[in-house]
Amino acid sequence: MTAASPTRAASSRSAPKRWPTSLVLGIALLAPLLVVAVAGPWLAPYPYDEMNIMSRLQPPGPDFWFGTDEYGRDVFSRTLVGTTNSLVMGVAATAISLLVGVPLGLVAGYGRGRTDEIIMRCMDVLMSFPPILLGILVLAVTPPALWKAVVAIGIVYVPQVVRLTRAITLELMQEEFITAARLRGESTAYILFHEILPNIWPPLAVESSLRVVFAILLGAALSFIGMGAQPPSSDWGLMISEARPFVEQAPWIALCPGLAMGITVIGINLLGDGLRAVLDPRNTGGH
Amino acid sequence: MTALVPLSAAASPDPTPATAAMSALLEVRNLTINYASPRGTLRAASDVSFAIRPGEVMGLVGESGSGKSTVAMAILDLLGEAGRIDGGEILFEGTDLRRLSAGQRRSLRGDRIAAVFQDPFTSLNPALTVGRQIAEPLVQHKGFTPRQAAPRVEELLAEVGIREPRRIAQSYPHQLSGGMQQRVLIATALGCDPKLLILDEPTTALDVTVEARIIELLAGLCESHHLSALFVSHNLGIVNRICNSVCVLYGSEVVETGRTRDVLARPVHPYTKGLVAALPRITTDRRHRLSSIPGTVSKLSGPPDSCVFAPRCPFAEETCRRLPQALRGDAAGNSVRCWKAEALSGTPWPEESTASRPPATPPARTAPLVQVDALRKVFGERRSILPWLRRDGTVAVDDVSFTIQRGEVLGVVGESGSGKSTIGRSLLALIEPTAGTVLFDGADFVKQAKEGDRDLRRRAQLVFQNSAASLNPRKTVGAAMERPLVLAGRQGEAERREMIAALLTRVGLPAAYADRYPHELSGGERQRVNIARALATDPEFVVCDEAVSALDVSVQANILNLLADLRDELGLSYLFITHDIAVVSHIADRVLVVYGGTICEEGPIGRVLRPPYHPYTEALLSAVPRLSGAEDGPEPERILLEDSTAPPGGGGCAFRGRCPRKLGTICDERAPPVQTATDGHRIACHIPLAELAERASVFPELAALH
Amino acid sequence: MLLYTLTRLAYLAMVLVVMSILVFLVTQAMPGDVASMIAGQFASKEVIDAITVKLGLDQPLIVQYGRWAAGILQGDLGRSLVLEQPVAPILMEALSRSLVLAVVALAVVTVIGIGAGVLAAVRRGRMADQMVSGVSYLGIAVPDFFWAIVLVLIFGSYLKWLPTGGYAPLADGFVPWASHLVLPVVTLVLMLIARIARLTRSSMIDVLQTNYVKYARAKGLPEKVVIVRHALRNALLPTITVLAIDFGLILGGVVVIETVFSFPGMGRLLLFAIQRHDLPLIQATILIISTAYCLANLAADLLYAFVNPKIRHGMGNA
Amino acid sequence: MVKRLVARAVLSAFLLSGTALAAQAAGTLKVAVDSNLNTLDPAKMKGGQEYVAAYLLFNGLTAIAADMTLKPDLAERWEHSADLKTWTFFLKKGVKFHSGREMDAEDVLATITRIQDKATGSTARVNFEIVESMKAVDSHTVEFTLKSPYSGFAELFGERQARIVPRDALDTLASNPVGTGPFQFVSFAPGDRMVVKRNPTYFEAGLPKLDEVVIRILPETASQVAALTTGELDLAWNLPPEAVDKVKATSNLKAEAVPTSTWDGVIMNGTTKPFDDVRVRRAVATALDKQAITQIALFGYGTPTHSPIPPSHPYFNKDLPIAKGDPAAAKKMLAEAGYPNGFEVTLYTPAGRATRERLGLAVRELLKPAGITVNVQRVPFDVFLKDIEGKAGFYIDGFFSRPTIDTSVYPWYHSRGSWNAALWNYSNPAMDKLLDGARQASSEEEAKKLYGEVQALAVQDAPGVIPYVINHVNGVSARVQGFTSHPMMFLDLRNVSVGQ
Repeated sequence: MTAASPTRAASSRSAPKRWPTSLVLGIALLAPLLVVAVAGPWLAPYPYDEMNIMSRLQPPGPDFWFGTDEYGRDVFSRTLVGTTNSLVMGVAATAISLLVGVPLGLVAGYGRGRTDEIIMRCMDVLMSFPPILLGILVLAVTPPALWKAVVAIGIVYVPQVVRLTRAITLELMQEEFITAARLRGESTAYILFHEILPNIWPPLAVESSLRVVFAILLGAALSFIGMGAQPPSSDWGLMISEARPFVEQAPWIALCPGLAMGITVIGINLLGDGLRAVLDPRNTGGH
Repeated sequence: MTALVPLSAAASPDPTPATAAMSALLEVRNLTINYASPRGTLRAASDVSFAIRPGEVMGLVGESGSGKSTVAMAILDLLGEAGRIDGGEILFEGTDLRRLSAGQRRSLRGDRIAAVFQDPFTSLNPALTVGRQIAEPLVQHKGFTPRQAAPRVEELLAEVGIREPRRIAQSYPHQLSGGMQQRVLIATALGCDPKLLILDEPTTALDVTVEARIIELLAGLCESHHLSALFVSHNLGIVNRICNSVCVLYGSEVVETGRTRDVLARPVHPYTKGLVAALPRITTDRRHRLSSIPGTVSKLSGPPDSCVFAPRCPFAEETCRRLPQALRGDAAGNSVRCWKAEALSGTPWPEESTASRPPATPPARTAPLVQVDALRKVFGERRSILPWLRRDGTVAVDDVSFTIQRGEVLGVVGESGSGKSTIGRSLLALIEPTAGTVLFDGADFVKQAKEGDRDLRRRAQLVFQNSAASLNPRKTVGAAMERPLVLAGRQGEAERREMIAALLTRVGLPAAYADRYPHELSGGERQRVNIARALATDPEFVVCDEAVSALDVSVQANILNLLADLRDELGLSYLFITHDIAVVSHIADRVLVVYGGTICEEGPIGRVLRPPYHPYTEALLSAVPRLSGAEDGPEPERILLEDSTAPPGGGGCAFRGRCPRKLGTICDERAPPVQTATDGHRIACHIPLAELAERASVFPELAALH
Repeated sequence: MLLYTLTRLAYLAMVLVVMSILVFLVTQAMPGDVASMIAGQFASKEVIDAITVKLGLDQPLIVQYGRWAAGILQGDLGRSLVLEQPVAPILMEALSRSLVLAVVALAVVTVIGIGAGVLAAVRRGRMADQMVSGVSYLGIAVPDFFWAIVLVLIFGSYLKWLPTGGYAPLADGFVPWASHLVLPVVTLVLMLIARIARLTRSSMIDVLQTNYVKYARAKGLPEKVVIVRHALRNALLPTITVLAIDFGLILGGVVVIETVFSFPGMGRLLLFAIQRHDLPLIQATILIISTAYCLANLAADLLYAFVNPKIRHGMGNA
Repeated sequence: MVKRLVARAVLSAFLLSGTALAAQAAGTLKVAVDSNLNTLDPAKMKGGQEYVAAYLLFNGLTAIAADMTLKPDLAERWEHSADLKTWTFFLKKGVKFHSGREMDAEDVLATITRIQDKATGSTARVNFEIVESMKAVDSHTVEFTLKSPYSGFAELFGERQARIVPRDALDTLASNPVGTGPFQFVSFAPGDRMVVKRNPTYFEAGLPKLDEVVIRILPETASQVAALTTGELDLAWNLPPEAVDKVKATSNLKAEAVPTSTWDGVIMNGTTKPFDDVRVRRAVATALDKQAITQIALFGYGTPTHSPIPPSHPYFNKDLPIAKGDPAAAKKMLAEAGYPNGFEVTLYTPAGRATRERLGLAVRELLKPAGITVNVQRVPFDVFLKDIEGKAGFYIDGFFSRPTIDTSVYPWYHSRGSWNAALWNYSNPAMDKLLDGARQASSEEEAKKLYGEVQALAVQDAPGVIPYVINHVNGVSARVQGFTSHPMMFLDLRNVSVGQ
């Protein structure tokens, strides 16, 4: 401790914190998406599955802002309605990973020894499958459906969450305030949920935002190969997949969901970067 | 002391200082450095001036945040992106470094100006052999090829006292001990025959016996190579040991500079006075209250508009708070930044009141509060189905027994790896001992704690070293203190709030701090909160694990006083774990000296400080840097140990590997016998007591005291 | 280092055993069954039963697993029910093609990604940094199959510069071979590079703030030497890990990209096997993919250990 | 090193144009098929792309020509007894397998025996159930005795699976097929390509003209079309309808189209509710606009029809109307059947068959106005085979062209028809009588009349809706000479050559 090190200087509570640009941008991108996700079916100019065979493969125009697909369905409306799908898929899958992974990680990190060994070896087995393979495997066992894809993706990312939670828990276990709690004779549950958990949330929140992105992309990939959302639903991955044969005549069918996905992913990434900057000032970049 | 003239005012137009500058190797003039931070510009150095003549070693002294490292980095042109030099000159051999191009400055670095940093482990690249790292400046500045550099590297390593230079050159940093690593850094710095060394806290990360060796080495090298050095340190004892002159920084300003002997023996500036007074000394009466400097360093934003020290200065007047101070020099070359310097000359730093302090009474001989018997802890033992993963583990604590009486302070002194923290934590059942028992008030602590005996938990508490890490960053001070109360069965919320307020007041903090978060407090304040939290359960016994080690001297004195007060008022017993013999001699009744997990010596502090010494104790005591000089008499011969190596394990004496007085194979083969001198003073050594008693006292001055 | 390797290999073996059981059970649980798949549409029950007996599918699971595992230990991955050929050569061929894809893609990613990451870290907060992060955002923002489609559209359909699908063996000549690889590789690079660049950037920034980099500067070393010799060397550790894992991923088949580009690698083989319900092929493919993935992970750890002298020289244990 | 290689690869790939890429040995035809060949053993083949291989490597005793007439192939000629129960085939002499051995009667017997063996699992097995016994009269004469009279027996040997294979190489057929065909096997890399080369000892003199054929597996239509345009491919077999326009619009490409009897159907299982009521089935049939469906599912590359007998066939009943889609009438019929408010039903479609998936969605859309709510569910093909076909109530299925009218109709509509029970469980004695009668019809006229009635009854009873037959389209480069599309979707390359 020598020179004034202002970067690490304790930030005062009274001093207003400037929101990082990435956070502001991320929220700006995601807020409309959330609105769309909730109100998509009402905002859409057409029902997402209404076919209009007379105007199939129409280019974008006043009637159909992003054109129509091979059934004459309005691409824009389908993309809007698909927002819910994608976001729910991302968030729900992440929620599953967290619900399963965080307690396991806590227990492994806190219990150490045998418990830790068993949990982590199980995770090793899960992690020995590449994510998409695991997803495919889970979906191959049962007829594909969207909710199954969500569960599959959730399971795929459990090991990562467990590892992260465990790593932070192990790190926190070295912290003296945990020692202080043990010294007071606090119960294991209290230490886990009142001392450790609040300190796990910030990095976990950052991680979760990344997980949501991965989940959305993996979900789209599964739908793309026909193992996720099923037609005629308007999942973005499925839409892009269905657009493939027509992509030369009617690139807009793929473009619109592609753009929507880009905005979503960039938005969540920015949000994650922003959260990282706010919650975890030590970290400098993302991976 | 003659009349002081303003130094900075006379600086540039007058040719005399300019010629003085010509003779100086390095002259820093009116250097002002600011840091850009999200919340505005922070001052790191303002109007800093000093000069180092060839062959001179200057100490740059100050507490955290004083700006001393910033100045050192500015000389090296390594301020980083946030730091900006806003004014002044850095003259090296008469050339202003700021006027040179970045490339020219770089070519000076590592060649004419070399550096050694604080933490040798982090300063060495983990991925490269040390030989390669030592060779780099040679290749860069002297045109060596790596092959040509090799013999020179070995030469350098030999010069810094490394025995097997060839082998060490091929090692990676993590394979070396801390002392060796620091020697490697010093060898790197010496490579190009520099004129000036920038030593940035070069020994702070090291154990005291290692530190002593490194200081010895540096002093020798400066002498033999006729090197100049800027020695940045917070440790006045070391500065006193190695520096010809000293420059004291406070709040980004030079408050006093001059010859070391003058400044440390007869400080003029109030801050220097306070700093010297706050230093715990082995020779002071352990019941004596330490002087301390109240308050904390104020925030340094904007240009100075008053004396920076005024808010904490007991001599401050209205003028001090209105006018910034100028540095004024005297004929002897000493200068000070205080307009009252002459008036205060001879006035000591005010003593803390000792009125409330009862005289030291020997603890009552009742049943001991804590009784430790044959404690043993082995770490890292592994069982595995893979045979090559099975591991015996390392013995951290081996067969340690001692007792603590009610109201007694037992100090545990040792260097890193001595097992002292393990002892403390085993006592509180935070670590489960491999063998042995811990009785607390007659009850088996480990067993009871395992069974969830909260009352026992309540009665024994811990104060940590790292004041920041021991508080949950997501909880307010009040919330952190509330839990022990809840667990202790205090149901009423209002009652709890009241108790928290009382506790905070008790440790000298405003009750409003209950609503603050840990990161909003200074280190000293957080340590007070830690103490308050420990007190919340109304304990009888507190383990203080390096509780003051991370604090600046002035704050450390505060906390030590507080702990002493609490002991006296509440009748607490402490197990006081520290590496700092001065601190322990100040607060402890009895001391355990531990090495390699075993107790070498045990006894009342007054006995342990005097012969007979265990050879390790003797070396440890002699290594302690002190503000000796005129006041304390001539400095005795130092006993220098080999760089620390891992204790050899197996039977025999744990210290045998470094013992300067090793007898022979007996030390390797048999555990040393415990010999009792007097008064519960016990020494575990094969050397007979009588022979041990023949050694001269490390602190001859103590003889006069008793 | 040797002990470390042995330990990791032992763990790998354990993981693989558990995994093989899991794979076997999961594939058994798949709906539809092999016999009726082979018998095809409108097959009668006797036909299906006959095939079931012929394939030994009527025996208890444990026996089937035992037979399968024993075969694998002897290097026999079984016979594809649909293709009626031994699985091993089919797998090896697909694996070799995936290997080509992985090597080429990662070579590109390594060079460009690390370069961009270092550039961004060194010029942190400036133009170059912004550009790198902008481009990397683009890379990760849209799914790989979208890029694939866009690339097919541009280079295949409009510009007609490159073949948009399939694979040409090197025997057909270098140009056809290489030209078939360009689009899948570019897509993979787009997908992977963002992560590598961002990871390199962040670990580079961390390393640039370390004391040893500061000390290297204090030695008067030129910035280039500081960055390459002192910073990059250490900053690459996490990047190496990710690269190795990515390598395993590609080796195990990038289903989506292989689909879009009709690239006959491991991913499409697996999809084919699943669609045809060819159990031996599914099982062997998954086993090989996972083993490749695990080995890549292992390689990542070993490489990490090797580059990191702290582990290489003793301190590391599992 | 690797880096430099890659750099060179990327560079040259960008510099080279498509024509340079196409530089290949003359006489090599590069064909794309859309899906992997599962097996090279003709008895076990099930998919169109496999039949492509079958016709390159093997021959049958008879062959169905592009004009749908039956021609001799390995059999020089054949004759049958008056009661249509004894059939004798006289084999060509001197026909050699690729292995060099001459093909003889024993090979024919081995081939048919193998198909008849249940363990082989050949889909052609049902065809040969009619065979009572067979024997080799001499080395080049085979005689079959049938259980019942069957006029179309010779056509069965033009069937896809009934390729004559060497009796001494039965076990290695899947991986190393040996036949008598115009081309002989070189290599097969599953998922990637199959290579065959000219059979120098082919029995038709001067044929084939090509030196080599490479069949590449390129599932992506876009890739196929792009590769056709750049000259990397010469022929894309069985283009999906959505790609046809693009090929037509490209100057150096031709879209060779031919109507087939391959049909898709909306199956209504008569043993499940509500389709056990003929009025419901009729209502569904009435509600569906076949022209619209053809547009949606096939982009117009097909012909609306009413039964498995294709409109191009002389037996096609032109008097039957083709449904134009009348939701109001359908609603009325539903009301009569007791569904005044319609009903909700799940329609299963096999995954991965785009045309059938589109058909399913079209049905869903077109039944909406009639008050029928359809939930479309896509199932993987293996699940479809196991759990849907013949079991589910409402699903989309489809069938390839059959060589004869009898094999095209009888198995589906006769109550004892082999595929009836596994499809729609349709049973009507009147229909059985018509079909049995047609089998023994003594004249073309009689057959035509009887089949006309079959069609009328099929439409009336509506066990399923057959909306269209598909056009088979091949995308062909202008350089390819002598190629015509075959209505059976065979790929006949004997007369094909590649120009420059």
